[in-house]
Amino acid sequence: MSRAYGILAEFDSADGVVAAIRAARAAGYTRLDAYSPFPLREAADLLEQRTLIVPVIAVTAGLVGAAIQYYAQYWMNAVDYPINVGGRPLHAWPAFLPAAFIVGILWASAASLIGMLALNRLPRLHHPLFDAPGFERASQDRFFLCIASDDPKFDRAETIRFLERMNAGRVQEVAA
Amino acid sequence: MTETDREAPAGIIADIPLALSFDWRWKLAIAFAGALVLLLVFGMAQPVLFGIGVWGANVPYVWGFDLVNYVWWIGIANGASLFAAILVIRRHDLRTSINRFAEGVALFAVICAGIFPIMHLGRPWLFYWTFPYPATFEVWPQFRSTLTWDFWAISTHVIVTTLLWYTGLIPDLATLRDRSRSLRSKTVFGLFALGWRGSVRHWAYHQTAYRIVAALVLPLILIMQSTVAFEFATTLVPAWHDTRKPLHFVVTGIASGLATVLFIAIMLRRGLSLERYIDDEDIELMAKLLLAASLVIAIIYLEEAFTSVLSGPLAQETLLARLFDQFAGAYWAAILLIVVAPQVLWFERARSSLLVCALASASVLVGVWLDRFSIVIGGMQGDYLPSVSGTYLPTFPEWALLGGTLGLFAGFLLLFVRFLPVISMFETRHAEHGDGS
Amino acid sequence: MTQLFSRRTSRALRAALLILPVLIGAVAAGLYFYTRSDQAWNVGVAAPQPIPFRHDIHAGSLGLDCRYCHSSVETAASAGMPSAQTCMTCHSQVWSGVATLEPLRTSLALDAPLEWTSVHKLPDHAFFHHGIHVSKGVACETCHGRVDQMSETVKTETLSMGWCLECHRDPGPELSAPEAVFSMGDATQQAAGLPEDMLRLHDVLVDNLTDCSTCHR
Amino acid sequence: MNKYDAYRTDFAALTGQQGPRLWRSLEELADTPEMRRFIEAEFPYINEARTDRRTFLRLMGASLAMAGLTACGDPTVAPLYSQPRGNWADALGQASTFASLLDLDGYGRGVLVETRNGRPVKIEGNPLHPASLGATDVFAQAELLSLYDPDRSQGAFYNGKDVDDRAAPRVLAEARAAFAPGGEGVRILTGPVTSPTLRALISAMQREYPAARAHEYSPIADDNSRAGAVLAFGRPVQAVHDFSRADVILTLGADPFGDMEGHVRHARDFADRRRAAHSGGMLPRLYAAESTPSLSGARADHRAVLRPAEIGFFARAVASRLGVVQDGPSDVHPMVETAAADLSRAGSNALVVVGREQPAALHALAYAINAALGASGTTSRYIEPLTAAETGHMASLAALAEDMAAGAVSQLLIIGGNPAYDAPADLDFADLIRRVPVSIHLGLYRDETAAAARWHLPRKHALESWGDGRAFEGTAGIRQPVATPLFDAFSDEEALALFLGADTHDGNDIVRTYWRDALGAADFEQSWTAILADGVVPNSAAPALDVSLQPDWDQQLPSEALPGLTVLFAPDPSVWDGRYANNGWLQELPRPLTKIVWDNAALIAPATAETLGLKTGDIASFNAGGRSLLAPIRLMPGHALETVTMPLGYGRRAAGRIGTGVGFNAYALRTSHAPWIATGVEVVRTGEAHALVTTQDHHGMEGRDIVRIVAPDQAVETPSTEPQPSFYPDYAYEGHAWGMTIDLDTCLGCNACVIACQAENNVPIVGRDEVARGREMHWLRIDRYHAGDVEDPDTYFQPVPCMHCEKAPCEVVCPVNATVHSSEGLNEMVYNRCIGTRTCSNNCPYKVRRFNWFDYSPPDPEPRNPDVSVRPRGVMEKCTYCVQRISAARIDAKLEGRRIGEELMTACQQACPTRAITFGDINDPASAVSRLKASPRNYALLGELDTRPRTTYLARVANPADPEGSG
Repeated sequence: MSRAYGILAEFDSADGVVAAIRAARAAGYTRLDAYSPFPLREAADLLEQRTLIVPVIAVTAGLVGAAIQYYAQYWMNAVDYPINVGGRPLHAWPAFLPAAFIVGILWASAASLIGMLALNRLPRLHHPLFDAPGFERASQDRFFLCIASDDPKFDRAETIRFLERMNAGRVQEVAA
Repeated sequence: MTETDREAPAGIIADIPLALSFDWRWKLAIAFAGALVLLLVFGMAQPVLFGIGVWGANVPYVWGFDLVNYVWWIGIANGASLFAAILVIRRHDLRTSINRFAEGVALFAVICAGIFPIMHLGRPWLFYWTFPYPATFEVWPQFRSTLTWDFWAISTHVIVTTLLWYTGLIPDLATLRDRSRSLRSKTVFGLFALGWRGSVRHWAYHQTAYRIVAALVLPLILIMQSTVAFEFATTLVPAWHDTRKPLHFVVTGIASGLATVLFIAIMLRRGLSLERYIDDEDIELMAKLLLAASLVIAIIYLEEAFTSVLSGPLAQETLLARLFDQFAGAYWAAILLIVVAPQVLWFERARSSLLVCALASASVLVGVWLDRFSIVIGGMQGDYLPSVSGTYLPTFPEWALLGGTLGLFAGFLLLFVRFLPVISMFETRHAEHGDGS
Repeated sequence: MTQLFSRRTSRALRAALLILPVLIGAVAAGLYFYTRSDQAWNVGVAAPQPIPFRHDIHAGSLGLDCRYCHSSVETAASAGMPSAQTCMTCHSQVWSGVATLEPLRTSLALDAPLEWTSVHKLPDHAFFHHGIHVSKGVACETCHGRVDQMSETVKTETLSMGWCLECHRDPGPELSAPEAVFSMGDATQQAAGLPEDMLRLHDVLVDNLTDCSTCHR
Repeated sequence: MNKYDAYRTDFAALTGQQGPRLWRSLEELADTPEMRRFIEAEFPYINEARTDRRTFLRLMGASLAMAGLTACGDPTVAPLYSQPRGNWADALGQASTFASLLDLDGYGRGVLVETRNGRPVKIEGNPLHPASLGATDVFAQAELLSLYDPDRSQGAFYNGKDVDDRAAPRVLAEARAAFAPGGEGVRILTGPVTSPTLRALISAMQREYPAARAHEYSPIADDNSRAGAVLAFGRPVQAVHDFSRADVILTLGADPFGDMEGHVRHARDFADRRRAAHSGGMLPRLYAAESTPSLSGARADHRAVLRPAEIGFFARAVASRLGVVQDGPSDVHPMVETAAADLSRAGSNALVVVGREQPAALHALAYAINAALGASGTTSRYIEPLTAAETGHMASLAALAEDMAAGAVSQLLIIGGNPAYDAPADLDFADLIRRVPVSIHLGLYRDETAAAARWHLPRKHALESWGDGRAFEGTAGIRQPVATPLFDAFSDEEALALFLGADTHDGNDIVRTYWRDALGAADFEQSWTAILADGVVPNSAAPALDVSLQPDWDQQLPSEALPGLTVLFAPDPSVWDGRYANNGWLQELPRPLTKIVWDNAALIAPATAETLGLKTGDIASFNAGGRSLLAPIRLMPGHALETVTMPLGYGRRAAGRIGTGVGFNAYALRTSHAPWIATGVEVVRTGEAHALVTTQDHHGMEGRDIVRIVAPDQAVETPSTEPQPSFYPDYAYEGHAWGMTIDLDTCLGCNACVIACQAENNVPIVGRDEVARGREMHWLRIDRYHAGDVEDPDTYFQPVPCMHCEKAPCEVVCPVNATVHSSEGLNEMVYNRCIGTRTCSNNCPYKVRRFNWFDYSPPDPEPRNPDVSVRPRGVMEKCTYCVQRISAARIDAKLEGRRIGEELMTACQQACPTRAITFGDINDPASAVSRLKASPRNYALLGELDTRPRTTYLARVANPADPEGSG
């Protein structure tokens, strides 16, 4: 048969899948991922999922955006076509700040949300897991743990047996 | 599907958009909203075809409903987003039930608001001149103008609110994708779900980004609402030339946003029988907040009166004009509806009655509109030279714009109710799973 | 559960999302350059005229002075169009019979103005004064090009506001010495001295040249 | 420089011979030695090497040639026209200015008309003309609009039916053919005739047809002063007042600055004397005793509000104090003492002026006072009557009416005028006209008289026809056409010539012939061209007559006071006697004292209104002598009690699309025996109301420092022109820095500046309803404030143009840079950039910005200044300091290698009769405006806002006599 994507085990409780993850880590599995209908903080901790990168993106983008906006205003009103407007200074920095700040926020928000999609490798409409029967309930009321086939410790039969021991519901192999 | 998952949390919510058809009440409502949208088209065609002279505006009353409605709508939008954002950041339970449609309300309101800055122009078809693009005539916008600030504020608000709202929807879209039976809706939802799988990694990034943007929305809203206030406060018009205007606008804005959210919450709860998700606790809490807001506004009104009295003859005259001159009605009615009426919410029984809460929020909404009227129109009556005088009388095309935007707002809301989950399902699961974090 | 979308669809969507901004950028760039292009401003496009008048013969081969026909160019806003009589000073002798000059003779006979089509039309809200430009050393050629080589009169510049501003922001390089203002080609080239000299020579006050009211009233 | 010029010049000279003459142009063409000197005086730069004189010659020739041209569109837009003949002006598209003459009730006011390609675009005063001295009144400005009025009569008609245009000459010839021997039953009715040519024609008629009669009528004509002269001096003479020498002036129901003939000149002389006094000297003091508030009364230092009948007593009281009469009533009014004392002190520099409403006996009394003070000869002199009607116009019309009623009139030619509308009601003139077998009306409009007459013939507008006329002091001026007639029409002279079968009926010939005879044939052409160029006939002023008081001059004043109210009739400040009823500029011009537009109202004292239970806007019914009239009330502070003032000229039934049906017709109450003052009028309130549209609702200054008043030689406290500390940088304005001062001490509130601005800047008319919505478009408005008690308040006028603030609040709020500052400190409004947010107007504390709520742009053939953009719908507009004139002046100055001098004037400044507006370069310490800004009276309006306005005001000077009467 063709190469497998991994072994997928279904649990009907969050605790179940969390326990399974803990066990799998203990058993030395490294390439595993869990799927749940709502965020599982523990699972994230167990899998050492870091998200610091997102605020970094936000801050950088925000600063860049604000800088660009501010300079654009300065360049247009004070450099490219300097016009005496009501005797106000050409480089009226207090008046240039609000828009700069607002646009900074625009960049920051856009960047962090788009960045989030990128980090999640989304959009990805096609995925092997979608072939797995019952996986549609990952978005509703079931919890899944998947051990990928490229895991060094991966052994088809062994892994299946391991997962069945986690008193999971259905355990199945997912084709790549 | 088996019995179990129909009882599954959020099942009911998901079934609303997946239902094959809606009952006559929804159809009637959307028809009515559609009719109002036609009115909006009429109201927008009038000034474009004949000139904004079709309004009651003149010199010195250069602005009429155009600005009154704008300030009202933008206040609602900002109030609603601010409310939603705070809930997210505080990780407050209320967010489970409120956020999704609160963000929706903000989005629809800002769209309604966005119509006016364009429509109020003498030459609306040239509105894009406020955007700095390299034109062959090589003239740029004037960035010292508060109107330019507002241009950026509104655009930013629309984009950020949309993004935030959509991001929140992605996991629920996945749910709909997976629950839907018809291939067509599966495909549509699937496309917009972007292939969400709900993996640990997905959730982690999703939640972080969502919180960060929510946090960014806070200052954005404050600045934006202040910018709107600056459009008045930075002018020389005696009644407007006042550093406290931003405070007034923010506070009243929050109140109107709150009122709208509460009102819509009650509508949804009754209309879609969502008692289980929008429970009495939620309603009561919002009612309390509304009461608090109205008390703060009371203080603001008093404070404004005081400072005006202390600020010398011109300020006193303009205050007297607002209180007792031709537009005094709006001022007092505003106080009655915003400050006095909500006081009934002190009583437990009142707070527990959906009807009373709905009426209270409606009264605050109308009151805030009158407050805008009294500030914008009433403010322009006191000028420096006594020779400058006149009056302002709204015309039908102006009413058409108000009614029309209300229809547009209702229409958006109805479509949202029809095709999308009005309550965040993953948050609900989260809450019911007990892992409140 | 079954796959809703194929691998290809998935890739297509990603590609689309990547290409979209590029596409938008491309369109924007396209607009940017088109609005500055000659065809957007009818540069080099001749207009139908009642008489196939040829500048290349009159101004070029015959070497008539611009001011012979455009007599008010030094004093007035409009350069002025020649009266039929002015044409007749020569054409009563030369080419007196030819059919192409029929409109001219009719105009004179019926005392009716001869209607040419302007190819250098400015919008109504822009006010231009030939006299002051010419007297400050802006040569005919600077704006109208080598008219002496045109068999059909056409625009050689866009006459966009941006184009006007180029010179109004920094007139020096565009100015010629007075004697060369009405000449064409090399003569004008050579007469263009150092910018600062030209500014001094014509005592041009630059700072009010970019005032709005200089052109819009 | 360019060898083809010679050819053109010759051609220009050729074409020049026919058409009318360019103002101050023929000198160059003639190019004689003395003219050369003149030119060098006028245009010093002309000798500088870089300008060749030929350019001038070409210019001038051009304009000459052009004058014979039909209007042909705007030259600045495509398509380009090659004119068949040498019409260089077409190519130039530049202004050519002609001197001409406009008359008001027969009295000429010299004007300069600027034309573009044969289209008049602006009217200014003729500096060489004694009745103008370069200034204009509102009517002269507005004639421009009347010229282009689409409602003008465009062809002859018979019994109301159009007939072939060429019928007109035939009609007149046929009428003549039917003349009875000796011209029995032939009658001609004209307005007041000062025109020498017209009078020559009339006397020619009387020679040829002894039995024919010529009548003159104007509803406004001043008959009483002439009758008074007969009483005082035994002969009908006309008084000419010289305010340039008057130190103390007493007006008795008169408005010498408002509606008296020569008002523009009076105002100028008065203002000049006040100005002179500001730099030391006696400040002239003005006493006004009047029933209706007037412009002169508003300017007076002392004002007595008196019922019409009381004015006579007041005058006698003053006269007795001066020893002119023995029996004077006592304690009429406290002002009697001070006025009398002041007058006697001023002696020969005193002047008493009486209004046309006052009875002949009062005029006689005034003549006697002036004589007693030794003022005759200094402040007032007497000349032969300039108009023909010795017996007075009203009597002349009455006589005609009698003949018509008796059926003694067979042919009646009505030249100009509109008697069917404006004749006194008791004559029922329209009906009389219908009874005349052959009645021919020559008129500008198909008006009420045209409808009554059998024949109507279109009349040429003054700007289209040759003619002449005399100024109020007798100086003759020539009227030359500045536009080819828009329709096939006749001038008065032409029609009369045709009617009488004179050998020529070409206006040009008629006028030339008259003046050739008058001036003598010797080098006539030479002097004639000079006269046309100047617009005036040199030293043709009427000689002063030596008159002496008759022994029995002192007649009892009529003092019968019937029960009920007294109604005063007065010419309207906007439509005069009704002739301007169809002029949109004038209809929309706020009436100086009431600020009413598009309407007239019966003015009444608040106290009287209260007793009658009336308030502003109530419609009351006025009944007298079996006639009754419905009119809306307007409370008028400072109006005499139990008295009503009714402005004439409204309630037109056939004025045109603008004027028909506007206001009420006061002529309905007027009778030929009491044309000015109707006593015993019963007033009944109807309960109906009528909304009067005004441009100003609040009349007090609410205690703010808006119009400032100082004592003579006193400075304004806190001048508020001192810049306050500011965060903003100070922009240096090298080169020019334009600024303006408006002298509230000499401003009379006459509106000339407002309408001049409207004409210069293509300011549209928006109509009654839009004004009611507060959307009037005037770039320059005149605020009018009342101060003091409502019985007799002080009245102040304050013209408010754009202040061109250096720290302009309007600019900083514009999101698209549509209103910005120029390098010369102008607050520029860029219409084509404006998107119409209206925030600028919001942020303008002076509210001088105007918005195009609809498409107000005037349709052709409105007079249009090609140098000023016509503003589209949805954009803001405002005063630009006439930036188009600044640009033109700058370009001319550069082309001629000189600096811009004082020749640069804004339209308002140029029109102002009192020179109250001064504009110029505040960077040039020598400029008039800089000197005035240094005055201690200089202050900035709302200066406390630190907007640093470039337009500042000079405080008004209050100059009351102190109680001791020591002057």
